[in-house]
Amino acid sequence: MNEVVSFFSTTLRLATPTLLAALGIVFSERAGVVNIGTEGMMLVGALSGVIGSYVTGNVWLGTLIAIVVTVLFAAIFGFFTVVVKADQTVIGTGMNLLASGLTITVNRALFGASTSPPEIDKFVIAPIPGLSKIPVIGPIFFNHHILVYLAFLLVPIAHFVMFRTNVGLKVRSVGENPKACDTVGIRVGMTRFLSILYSGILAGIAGSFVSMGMLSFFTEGMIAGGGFIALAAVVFGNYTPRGVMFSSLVFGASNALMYRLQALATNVPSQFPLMIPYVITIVSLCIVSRRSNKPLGSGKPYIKE
Amino acid sequence: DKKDSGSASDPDAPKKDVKVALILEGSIADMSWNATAYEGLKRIEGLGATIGHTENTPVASAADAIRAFASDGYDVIFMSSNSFQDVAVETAKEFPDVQFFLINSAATESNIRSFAIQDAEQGFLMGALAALLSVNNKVGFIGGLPINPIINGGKGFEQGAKYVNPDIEIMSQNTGNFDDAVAAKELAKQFVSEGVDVLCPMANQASLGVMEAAEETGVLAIGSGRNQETVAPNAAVVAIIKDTSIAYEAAYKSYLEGKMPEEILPMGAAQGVIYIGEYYKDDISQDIKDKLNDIQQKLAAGEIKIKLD
Amino acid sequence: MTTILEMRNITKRFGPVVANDDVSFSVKKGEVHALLGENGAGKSTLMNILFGLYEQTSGEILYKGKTVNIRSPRDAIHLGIGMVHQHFMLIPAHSAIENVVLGYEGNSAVLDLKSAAKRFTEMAERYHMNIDPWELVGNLSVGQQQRLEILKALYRDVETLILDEPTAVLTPQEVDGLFEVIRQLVAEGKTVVFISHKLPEIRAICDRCTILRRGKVAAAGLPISDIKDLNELARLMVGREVELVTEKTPSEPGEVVLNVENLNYTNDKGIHVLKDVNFDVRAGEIVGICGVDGNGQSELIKCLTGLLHATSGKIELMGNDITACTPKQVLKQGIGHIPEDRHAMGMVGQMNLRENISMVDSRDEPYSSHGFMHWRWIDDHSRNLIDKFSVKTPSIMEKAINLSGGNQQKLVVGRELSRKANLLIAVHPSRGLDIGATKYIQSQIVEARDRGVAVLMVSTELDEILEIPDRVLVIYSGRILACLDQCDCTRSGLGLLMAGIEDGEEDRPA
Amino acid sequence: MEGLGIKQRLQETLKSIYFPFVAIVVSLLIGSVVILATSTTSPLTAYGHMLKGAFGNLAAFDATLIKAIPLIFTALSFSLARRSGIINLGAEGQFMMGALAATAVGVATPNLPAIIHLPATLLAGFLGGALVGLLTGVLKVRFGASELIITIMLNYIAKELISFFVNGPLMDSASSSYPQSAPMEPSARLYKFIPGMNVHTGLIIALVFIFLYYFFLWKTTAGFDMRVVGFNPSAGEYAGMNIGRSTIFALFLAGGLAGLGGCIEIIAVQGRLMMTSFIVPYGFTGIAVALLGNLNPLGVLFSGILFGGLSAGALRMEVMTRNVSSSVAVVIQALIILFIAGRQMFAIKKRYRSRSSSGTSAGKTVTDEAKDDDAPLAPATAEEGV
Ligand SMILES: Nc1ncnc2c1ncn2[C@@H]1O[C@H](COP(=O)(O)OP(=O)(O)OP(=O)(O)O)[C@@H](O)[C@H]1O
Ligand SMILES: Nc1ncnc2c1ncn2[C@@H]1O[C@H](COP(=O)(O)OP(=O)(O)OP(=O)(O)O)[C@@H](O)[C@H]1O
Ligand SMILES: [Mg+2]
Ligand SMILES: [Mg+2]
Repeated sequence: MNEVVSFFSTTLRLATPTLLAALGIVFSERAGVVNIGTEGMMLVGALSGVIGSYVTGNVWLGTLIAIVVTVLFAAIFGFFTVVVKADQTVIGTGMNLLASGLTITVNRALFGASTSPPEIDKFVIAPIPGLSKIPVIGPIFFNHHILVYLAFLLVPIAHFVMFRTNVGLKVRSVGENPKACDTVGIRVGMTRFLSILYSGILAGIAGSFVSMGMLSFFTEGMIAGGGFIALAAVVFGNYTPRGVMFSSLVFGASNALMYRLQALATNVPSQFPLMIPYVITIVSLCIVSRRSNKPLGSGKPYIKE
Repeated sequence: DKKDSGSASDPDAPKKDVKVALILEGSIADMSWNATAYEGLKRIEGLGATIGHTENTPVASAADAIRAFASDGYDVIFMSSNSFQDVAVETAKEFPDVQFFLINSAATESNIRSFAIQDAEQGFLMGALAALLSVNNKVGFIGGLPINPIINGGKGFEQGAKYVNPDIEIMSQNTGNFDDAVAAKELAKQFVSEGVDVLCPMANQASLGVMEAAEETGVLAIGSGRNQETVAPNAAVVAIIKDTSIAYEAAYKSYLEGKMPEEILPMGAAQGVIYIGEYYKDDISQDIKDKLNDIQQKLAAGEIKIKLD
Repeated sequence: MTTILEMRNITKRFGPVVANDDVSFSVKKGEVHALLGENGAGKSTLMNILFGLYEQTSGEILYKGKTVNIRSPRDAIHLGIGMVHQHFMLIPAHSAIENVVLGYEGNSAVLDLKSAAKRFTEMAERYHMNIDPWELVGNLSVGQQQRLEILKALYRDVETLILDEPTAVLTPQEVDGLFEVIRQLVAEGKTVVFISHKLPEIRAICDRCTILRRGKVAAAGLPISDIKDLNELARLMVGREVELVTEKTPSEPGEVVLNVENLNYTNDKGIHVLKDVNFDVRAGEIVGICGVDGNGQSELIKCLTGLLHATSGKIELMGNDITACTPKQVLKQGIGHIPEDRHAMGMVGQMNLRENISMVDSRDEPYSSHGFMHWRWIDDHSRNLIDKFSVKTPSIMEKAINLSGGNQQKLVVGRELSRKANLLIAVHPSRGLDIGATKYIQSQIVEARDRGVAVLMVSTELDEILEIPDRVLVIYSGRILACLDQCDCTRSGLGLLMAGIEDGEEDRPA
Repeated sequence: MEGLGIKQRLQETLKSIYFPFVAIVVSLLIGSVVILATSTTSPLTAYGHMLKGAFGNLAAFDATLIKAIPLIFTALSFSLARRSGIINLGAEGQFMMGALAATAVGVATPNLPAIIHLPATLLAGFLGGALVGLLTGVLKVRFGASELIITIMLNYIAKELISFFVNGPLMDSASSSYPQSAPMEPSARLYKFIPGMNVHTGLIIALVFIFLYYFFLWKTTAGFDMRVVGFNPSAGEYAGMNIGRSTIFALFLAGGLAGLGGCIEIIAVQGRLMMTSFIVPYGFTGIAVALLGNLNPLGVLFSGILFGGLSAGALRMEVMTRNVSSSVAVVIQALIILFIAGRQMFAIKKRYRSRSSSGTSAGKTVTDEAKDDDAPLAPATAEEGV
């Protein structure tokens, strides 16, 4: 029984950073921006969160600082891709490199190279009074960090914004056909820039959840591919918030399963359990693949005559 | 010009200004292998040498690194990973009067000396202590990237645990990398849910994840390097330290004295490279501590042999 | 009447190309002003500059007497200028209504598409241009998309409306509807700039016209009444006399080339688009299919060319069954195909002209042999083709997308006409072409017929239908309503049939 | 290009030199702030070393070339796929699998004549990558699964496979149980070929494949069809091309190119397959190289060399200046990538506006021989998609 419980609650926990980041990317992707740089943004968020929490002694202020810093970082990405109209993928790759270099440099400058990580205020499990007491359901759904609840609450909101509001329509259209948007008076560049900043906000939160929720410290390169997984989650989720939630959960579950198997089958070479999440993703992708919502203008800068 | 290479050696250093370089495959912030290697370099600096290093150096760049250092007049070059062996042997030929030290390698050419860190002994001590501490007779070892030190550490761990308690249950897995502390932590939690009550990480910086898991799940943890305990104030028992810095210093001294043995220098408990750190918890029975010290002596004295394949 | 809009000495360069050369253009408030010129004369460019899509290289714009700096359509819109673009500015992935309200200033933060749809539908009905507001634009026919574009512009009430070839794909009824609209607008004191290549339309609706010739002004503010006939207009646009009559001997049909039997097609949404279609096309005759856009023409052609597969029935080409063939196999049988939508299908915008010309036959001699392209031959071939069909371009290395749309059309038509084929399928062959080009293309088609090619021509242009084909099939909601010999065709008769009203004079196909 | 006159061509060339130059200067200026903030070394000395390490002398250029070779292959892999309308993020994994396959062949059969062994090994390397590409292609075409994800996932799987093989089946029995393969047989290796330089014959292979890439895409019908499909699939279909086959074939070749790169890296540079053979993200760097080179053959060659120089130079800077740490070197590399990619920002007078050259007019690489065709990805108005 509590096997099941721990499996599902682990799933939710592991799905959260992917979901947070992906909920940001889904908007920038819809706006026609391919953000390979998410990995770097999360890394920046992870470090700045820890620094913030260390300085202010408050994990929430830390997260706030993480958001601000990551948004600034995202603004660089926006500047190069939207204003300068440079190639998004190259810039994204560059941003990842920049992030790994900067985080290492700053982290060592502040806390030294090989010393113990600083004591920081971290997110604590926040059981929802009452609900968390319900057997099975409670521990699975209502016994998590606040950011876990937040991430999942954000899904319907994001869905509403994307498909019911004027802003959402603009974002979706700018990615499909920027020229058409231009002809109806939409500021294509502005729209894209803002959605990049927005994805920065969420990447920042996602990063600080990794460094202050799932862990309580920063180590070099700790995102370890999480950004790319989030990117995959968006494509896998077919560019909708709901879909993104689904795919994040698939990733979460297959990772939970992987750890489970690693623990159970300690005699099997570790590499095989480690492959499971990726295999599962490919397989389920082949099963569920349908008409893609990939924006037509995706990845292309909009250049006027 | 060499002025910019900011010579840190004080003017009245004992010998002529020796220049010592260290080429690291990983990051000096990994709280273990590379970190202690870097400490070693610092110790050597303390002996009056001018030092230089490169981190995160991929095999593909090792040759360039060697050439760069050698052509900049470095006298001694340490290579911190067995991945570098082939490249080093190749490139060393180009610089006959530079002395090379390879860690965990079998090469002993004219200007190459190798020393083998006894990672297995560290694992053995961790395993033994874990077995001594375990209440439900189930201990867990979590490695990172399955490279040589980690694999041997794992082998040592099993034999160490069995040594004190032949019918102990052992769980041992590698997370596949040193960066992903989350993966290490989640795996550790799974171990605990399987009944493991003593966790032993050997995954560089990712080890922190394991320590934290122990703290959260209220089991014990044995560190594999300094600074890992801070995230687990209640869980951390002690760290079995593999202080390669001592190895480096020893190697350098032997170079200064100009008497370097042909054969591969083993670096383990005997050389004081692998030792038991100071206990973080005071509720560890003296009896256990004695047993462990005894094991360490046996390892040092070579009375315990660890099988590596 | 006061001058509302004045463009002074506008020059626009695209690299080497001078699209507008010191053009001055002025429009009076409340008039319908025609902007005329050959393909590539610079009409769209000029209007795109006025609308802020392009930035002029030099020259200034006055609106209501004030110099204005229009740097983006946003600015133009704020000035009260609206534009219907020649190439649709629509988002296929969105519903019609989403496309309409997109960027509309009056939108509330949370969209109320329902009431928007209501307003839209009322408007559409008023102008006889019905479209289901909830349908995905991707599923709309080209004609419907054109209507949507117009309605989109009207949804925002504008002071000055630019219409860049709005009628190219509309049926006579729809054109009348549009003229209704234009008259209403003018009555409300609004101003309209109208681009078209069709003199009757211009006569019907415009007051004055400005004529561009190779980017320069050939005539400014000329009253329409001064233009006596097509030849005169053509002379003004081209600068010399042009031959405008396609002389055409009666056809002598040979053996059956294409034979279609009980063809049925039901699309993935379960709609029965083609119903028991029967007809044949013989060597040396031109069969025209006329009908309101969206009555199954597109699907029929797709079935014939292997891009779609019929649900039932049989298609025979030169006696062998091609019902289940892939496009490649069909092409092998010798089909030339001028597709409905040149941008989506006919060409690759980002590739240069010679590559676009080799596209269809790349795998065959003399374009290539043993898997290697013969660029030297292709270059010569391309230059000839470009001269022959007078495609206006700086070089065969120019990207297709940089051609004027009309020239893009010439490119595609030219390519398909110069391929050796037994059957030529021509969908809206003269769409967006100026008079001269239209006549030339038509004569080329007739020539192909005389060479013994069987031609199947789809068109919404009554004039074209009345002039070119030897036989005319009228298609309505997926059914062939009638098969008439050209001599039996009358404007009114066809008009009624296209509207689905079957009366007297038609004889059912056997 | 017929379209442009001599004057404009001159402009193009000047631009193509001017822009990257300013870009590098600016990024170095910003980088120097980081250097000053984190070390006692003067930026000038640091950069001096960097430049020397990259192109300073024959030895430096030697190192640069060696580093450029694998990047050229992964870049060609990405470019070929991109030209066919596919985004291949899988060069990473294809590179590894190529290396793995090559190792299997390279160690398996001792005392085989090089004439047989070497080609066999190279072929294995190509196929190792190509099969991964093929798998991707089939999944994409058969199930409509996005190649983006499949390739990313296969990268991770490849990493684990390497780990498994060097710890298991391919582990060198001789080397006291290190997780690494046995050294490549001498008959399966590539060697130095220029006296006094360490660069190996892989360079020649790379140049050959750059030419083949050009020749295939622009001179053969198969390549031409691929480009048509890449730009506009429905046009390709209309023209009777088989989209599915083109896609699969493109991914097969792309995978093969990356695989060959991996193979060469092992048999020429690293000598044996190791756990740590692939800490460098050859695949992802290749993407940047490809796009910086506008997916053009010469573009790829030169941006490959630029990137090779970056890492060689960064290493030397780290070595020669004790306290400019590797992470700072990384930051500087990143800045250079960003500013070179965004070099059109330095346009003095506003770009002359024509679609054929819009955006890319300034965006052409140092090397771009102004070939009048942008990749599908290269700036183009959305019209292209509609
Ligand atoms: N973006 C562009 N880049 C290069 N040349 C262009 C571009 N846009 C238009 N041109 C050229 O400018 C000239 C005028 O084009 P324009 O579209 O204004 O002609 P037009 O009068 O609209 O022709 P049509 O009747 O076919 O619409 C043409 O020669 C065209 O090739
Ligand atoms: N997105 C685009 N990219 C490149 N060129 C374009 C684009 N949109 C339009 N053009 C070209 O710009 C010019 C003006 O645009 P427009 O869409 O009005 O074409 P047009 O020449 O009027 O087409 P048509 O022949 O149908 O009348 C044309 O040459 C057109 O081909
Ligand atoms: Mg036009
Ligand atoms: Mg036109």
